[in-house]
Amino acid sequence: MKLYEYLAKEVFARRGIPVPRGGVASTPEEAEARAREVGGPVAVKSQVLAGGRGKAGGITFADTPAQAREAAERLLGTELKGLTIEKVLVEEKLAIRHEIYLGVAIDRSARRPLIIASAKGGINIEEIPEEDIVRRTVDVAVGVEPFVGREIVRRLGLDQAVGKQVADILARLYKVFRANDAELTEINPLVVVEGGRVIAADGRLNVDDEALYRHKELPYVEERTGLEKKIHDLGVSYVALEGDIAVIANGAGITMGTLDTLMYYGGRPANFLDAGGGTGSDEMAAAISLLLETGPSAFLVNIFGGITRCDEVAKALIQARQASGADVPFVIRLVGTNEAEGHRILRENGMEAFRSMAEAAQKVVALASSRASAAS
Amino acid sequence: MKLYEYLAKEVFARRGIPVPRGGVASTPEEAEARAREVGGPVAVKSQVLAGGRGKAGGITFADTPAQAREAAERLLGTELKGLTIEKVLVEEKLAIRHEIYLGVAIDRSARRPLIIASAKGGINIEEIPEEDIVRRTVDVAVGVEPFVGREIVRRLGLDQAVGKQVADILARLYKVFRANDAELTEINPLVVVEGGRVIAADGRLNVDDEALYRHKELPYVEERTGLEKKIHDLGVSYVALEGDIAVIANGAGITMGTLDTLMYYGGRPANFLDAGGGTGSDEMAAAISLLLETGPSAFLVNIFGGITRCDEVAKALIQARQASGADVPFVIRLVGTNEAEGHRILRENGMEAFRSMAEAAQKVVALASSRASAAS
Amino acid sequence: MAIIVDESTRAVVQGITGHHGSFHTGQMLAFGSAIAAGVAPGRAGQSVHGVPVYDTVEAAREAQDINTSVIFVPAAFAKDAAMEAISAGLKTVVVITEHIPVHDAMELMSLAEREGTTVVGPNTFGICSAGTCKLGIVPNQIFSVGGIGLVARSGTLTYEIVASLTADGLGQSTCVGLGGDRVAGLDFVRVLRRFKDDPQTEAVVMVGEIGGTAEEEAAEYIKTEFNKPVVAYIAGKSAPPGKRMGHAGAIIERGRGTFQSKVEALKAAGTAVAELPWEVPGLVRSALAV
Amino acid sequence: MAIIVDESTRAVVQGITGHHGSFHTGQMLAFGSAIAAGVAPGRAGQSVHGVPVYDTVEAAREAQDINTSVIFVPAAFAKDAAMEAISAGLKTVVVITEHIPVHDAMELMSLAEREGTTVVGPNTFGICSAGTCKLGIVPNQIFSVGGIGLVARSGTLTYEIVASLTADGLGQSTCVGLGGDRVAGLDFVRVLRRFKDDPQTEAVVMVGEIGGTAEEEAAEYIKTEFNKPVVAYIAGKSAPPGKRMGHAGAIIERGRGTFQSKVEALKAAGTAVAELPWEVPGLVRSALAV
Repeated sequence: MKLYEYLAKEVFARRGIPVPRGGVASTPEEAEARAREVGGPVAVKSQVLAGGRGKAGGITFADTPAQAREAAERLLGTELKGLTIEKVLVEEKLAIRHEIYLGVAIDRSARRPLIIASAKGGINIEEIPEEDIVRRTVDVAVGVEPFVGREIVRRLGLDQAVGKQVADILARLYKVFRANDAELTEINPLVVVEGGRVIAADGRLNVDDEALYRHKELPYVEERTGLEKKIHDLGVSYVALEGDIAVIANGAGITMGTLDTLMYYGGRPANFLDAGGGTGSDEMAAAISLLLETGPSAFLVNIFGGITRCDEVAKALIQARQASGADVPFVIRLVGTNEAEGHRILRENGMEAFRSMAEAAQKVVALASSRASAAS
Repeated sequence: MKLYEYLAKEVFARRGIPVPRGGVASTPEEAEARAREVGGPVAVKSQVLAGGRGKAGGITFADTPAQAREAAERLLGTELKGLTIEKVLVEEKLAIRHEIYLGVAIDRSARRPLIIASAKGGINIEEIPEEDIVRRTVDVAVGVEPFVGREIVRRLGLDQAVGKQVADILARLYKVFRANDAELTEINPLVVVEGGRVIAADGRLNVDDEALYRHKELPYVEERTGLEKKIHDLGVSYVALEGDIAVIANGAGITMGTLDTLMYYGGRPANFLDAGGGTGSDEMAAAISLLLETGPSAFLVNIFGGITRCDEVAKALIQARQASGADVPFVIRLVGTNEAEGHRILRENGMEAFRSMAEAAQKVVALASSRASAAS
Repeated sequence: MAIIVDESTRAVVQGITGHHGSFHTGQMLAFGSAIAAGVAPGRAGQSVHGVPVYDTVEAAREAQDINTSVIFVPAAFAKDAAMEAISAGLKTVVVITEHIPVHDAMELMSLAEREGTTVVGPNTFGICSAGTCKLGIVPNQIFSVGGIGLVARSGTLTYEIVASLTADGLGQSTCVGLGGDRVAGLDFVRVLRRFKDDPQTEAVVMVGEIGGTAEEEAAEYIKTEFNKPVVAYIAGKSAPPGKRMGHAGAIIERGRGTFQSKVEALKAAGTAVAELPWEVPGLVRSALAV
Repeated sequence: MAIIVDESTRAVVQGITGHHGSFHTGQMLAFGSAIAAGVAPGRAGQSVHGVPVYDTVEAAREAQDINTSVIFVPAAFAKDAAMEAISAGLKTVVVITEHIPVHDAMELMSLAEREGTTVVGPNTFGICSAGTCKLGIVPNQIFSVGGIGLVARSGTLTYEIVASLTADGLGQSTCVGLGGDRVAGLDFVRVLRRFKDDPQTEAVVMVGEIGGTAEEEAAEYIKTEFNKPVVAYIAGKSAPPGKRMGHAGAIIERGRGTFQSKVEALKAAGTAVAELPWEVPGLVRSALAV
């Protein structure tokens, strides 16, 4: 779960990381009030879960509260990078002298948190030259002791006064990361303002979905569309894609493999839907119904029955199809335990059943393209 | 620093450890009020930093608020185990079914925290047979995960319902230990009351003196007498003993060795005073003055000059003695860097100077006993 | 021989009384795995498929000869269960549980590293040495004994490939499920190191997927140190960046871990890469024939 | 030979610009110790007695060949400094600082154990291998080279005994200060193990004191495994129970660690126990003569 900038900054501030003065606004009037509270020039920043907001026109500056209201009027309700702007963050405009990047992510290979820092902040971390990036993994059993901060600011080449603040902020940012079960937390840019103070000008905090159950204190930010949410609630993984052939398989790897096979034969998958190893027939039926609502031109089901028995899978598919009442062709590839019985049941109920992934994929591609040409 | 039971229980309660309902009282009237708030029979417990309060008559029971006031009247202001009772804790009287011991201490050999538990609580842990005690060290990098509690309650042979509560309390007690820089924390007894609830009926929390600087949130409990406090404030270690010969040496080991030597030759040390390796001459002079106020019959100073130069030590001793103006004989053993010069200075100023610990000890014992016989 | 689990493995099942734990204990026993004990707090004295149940791993260890654990407890309690197994001195811990918070996984791996424990998973189908010991949820009937080692990030796709190998007469030594999460106890390189020293293993099949850089690291290892033929299949060619494909691990993030970079690295290391899953047995035969 | 520090030791002094750090750097250099670098955050580029100063241990390590640290930083920062040295890969860390909170010491030892680092102290006079390397605050002039190893919990008492050995013509191999705190990196047994393997050391003098059970554990080790003569002196015979005698460690608590139990255990292990400190050289001569 990604938190909006203003929420991330609230978490930062609670951990003692300096953030700009300001507040969030849902209406132009609120934006004006926030600007008045701040006093002086402000930044009005669109709150959407996307990077590069500045370049896309989502951040503007205002010298007066009235200008802030106008800026909010222009932004609120419009779309930025495909996302609707529902809130703006109104903050003091900072007199920036230097921009730093500071982040904590997960290093898969080391199986540890990874501190990433650069004295060249402000741009996307991917665009910073490798030699300007300092990386250091952290042993979770030890954490970020002060010496880690001293060493990192030394490598960044920061002067003593700025370095002390950055080292302190780093230790706090690591605590934000750990205490909130974060996958990633970033301050980019962490700015040094005129006078030498260091302030988090932006903030990112992505929380591990698997750990949300123990973070009831965090506001829930919904990133899924209506359909994604409905399918996710069934306990299955779903990603919408651009094509026209709906796909269901049981297991993330086999589902990816099915999509790859489909594309190899010229098909265009409408989605990734991993019904998992342990998904029950009711959930599978519900997932199929939901996918049918998206209007696919054909359906490809690819099941490897291991513990699950193929005859039971076959019955569940027939039920699901009957319940939906839709006229979409189903192509089913079914192998594993009780395979022959499963195939018999499917064929008796007029559904195409294959043992080979290749054949099933070719068949569904052919069906989808004939329906497409029939429709045109 | 040892916390009074009522303070330890406040810390426990903040960490979610169940404690009896009640509160502390400094006057009989307050005790009556506390008993009224509790409702029903109460225990009135003297708040002194000593064990075995029950046996010594420091804990009484009262059925009514009036009886609680009377009990407090009897206890407050009197002495228990040599300590004045300034407060009593008035708590609900528990219907005890079973008493458990639970503690966290430091295992020196393992260099780790040590959990100690017994299903035979209520008495001093030293009196519990070894086979009834469960011990387990904790890796500070991991802490007490739930499985540790499950294993310990299994070894204690507790039933499922009680065991779950005890395991939970153990995890919390460990957090009390770690978060408060404790040397020792104990719940004895941890009681199972009628109905099966588990409650901390007593509480001990001894905080590491060296870590007090980071626990400003804890109330300061002064355990030292006036003189101990004055000498401690000079930065030296001081323990009052029963004898008549005041002793100063530089280093804990050499000071103990000096006391041992003194006793070997029949002397009785009045104190342990380790002036340390780095104590300045001003502090040493101040410490000598304070010791002289205790009226010793003689003074033994034992200095091994390593980094410190013997001539400087000699000068400091002369100054200190002159400033005090007391008539107590000084015997000084001085060896190390610039030894000859140090001895010359001392002798010129009429102070006995030795190179051998044995001779110095014998001399001071002789002087002390002659003064004692002269006085009698 | 085989790796990690074999005829000397004597396992405890943590969470044995739960739905999955109980069912798969039956399956593991049917495979022939030595399941010597189960753990379920508060259930001491019960038995599941004839396997005695204890309250804690230490209790199980006092009563039974065990050296390995397989964990089926729910995600919120899995870290604790795994730490219990590690602290009790078990040398291998197989964590089947999925949806474990990634910080729990990091804490767990930190302890395992310190104690020298091998962790398989989490979110894995488990591990199976054909003919001797299966710990996990992979189907029993797909295996046959032979010289092909498998190491995979995802489950069903691997069953598919194992079944195709068996159908083609290519038996297996050990099949290791790394698990689909971002933080896991094993990775391709760690498993390849073991296959290198295993006389039974003649060739290795790697089943990778997009996300992370474990396949690229494996390619580097294969190039410089590995001494047996490797065939790979990488899933996720068609996956769009930034979208999580089921597994927490299967996501192309910040330009890292693309299908293209993995395939190129492996090919550069001399590894045959199958374009479609069913091409694997043929490529293995070709590699062995060289 | 000698143990822990010797002619191969190249040290960094953490807290080199402080009062004690600076003074004792001079003393250690005068002894002949190889002090290659100093660390004081924010002081990079300065030098102390000709020793170059760096901001961090890693910076010192990049610039100089160092393998050991000696720490003089104030108590509140000592854990951090020691962890820095351990994390930078130094193999021995000597913590002179006193008044370190005991929980800091436990955290430090947990890390040191994991990384395989030897910690001397905290609250120690340091360690000195006669003729080659002294790290700490023990006076330079009391040592002479020879075959007597010393291991002690307290400082000045040990200087006294070292000086008496030197005066008696009994030179020393290494003199190790365990430190006066309850939680320390070394104990008698750990040091005896090293003396056992050190060809230079012919006999060992143990300077113990009341409190804890380290002397009793040493007696057990001497009885069963140690192969050289041992002479002990135990301070604190006259100490009352429950009172802390200067050292955080020197306290008789809960009936454990009494003078009597230590002396009896050592005597039962065949160790000569001196009743008074100056008896040590004579007992050493007798022990060597057997």
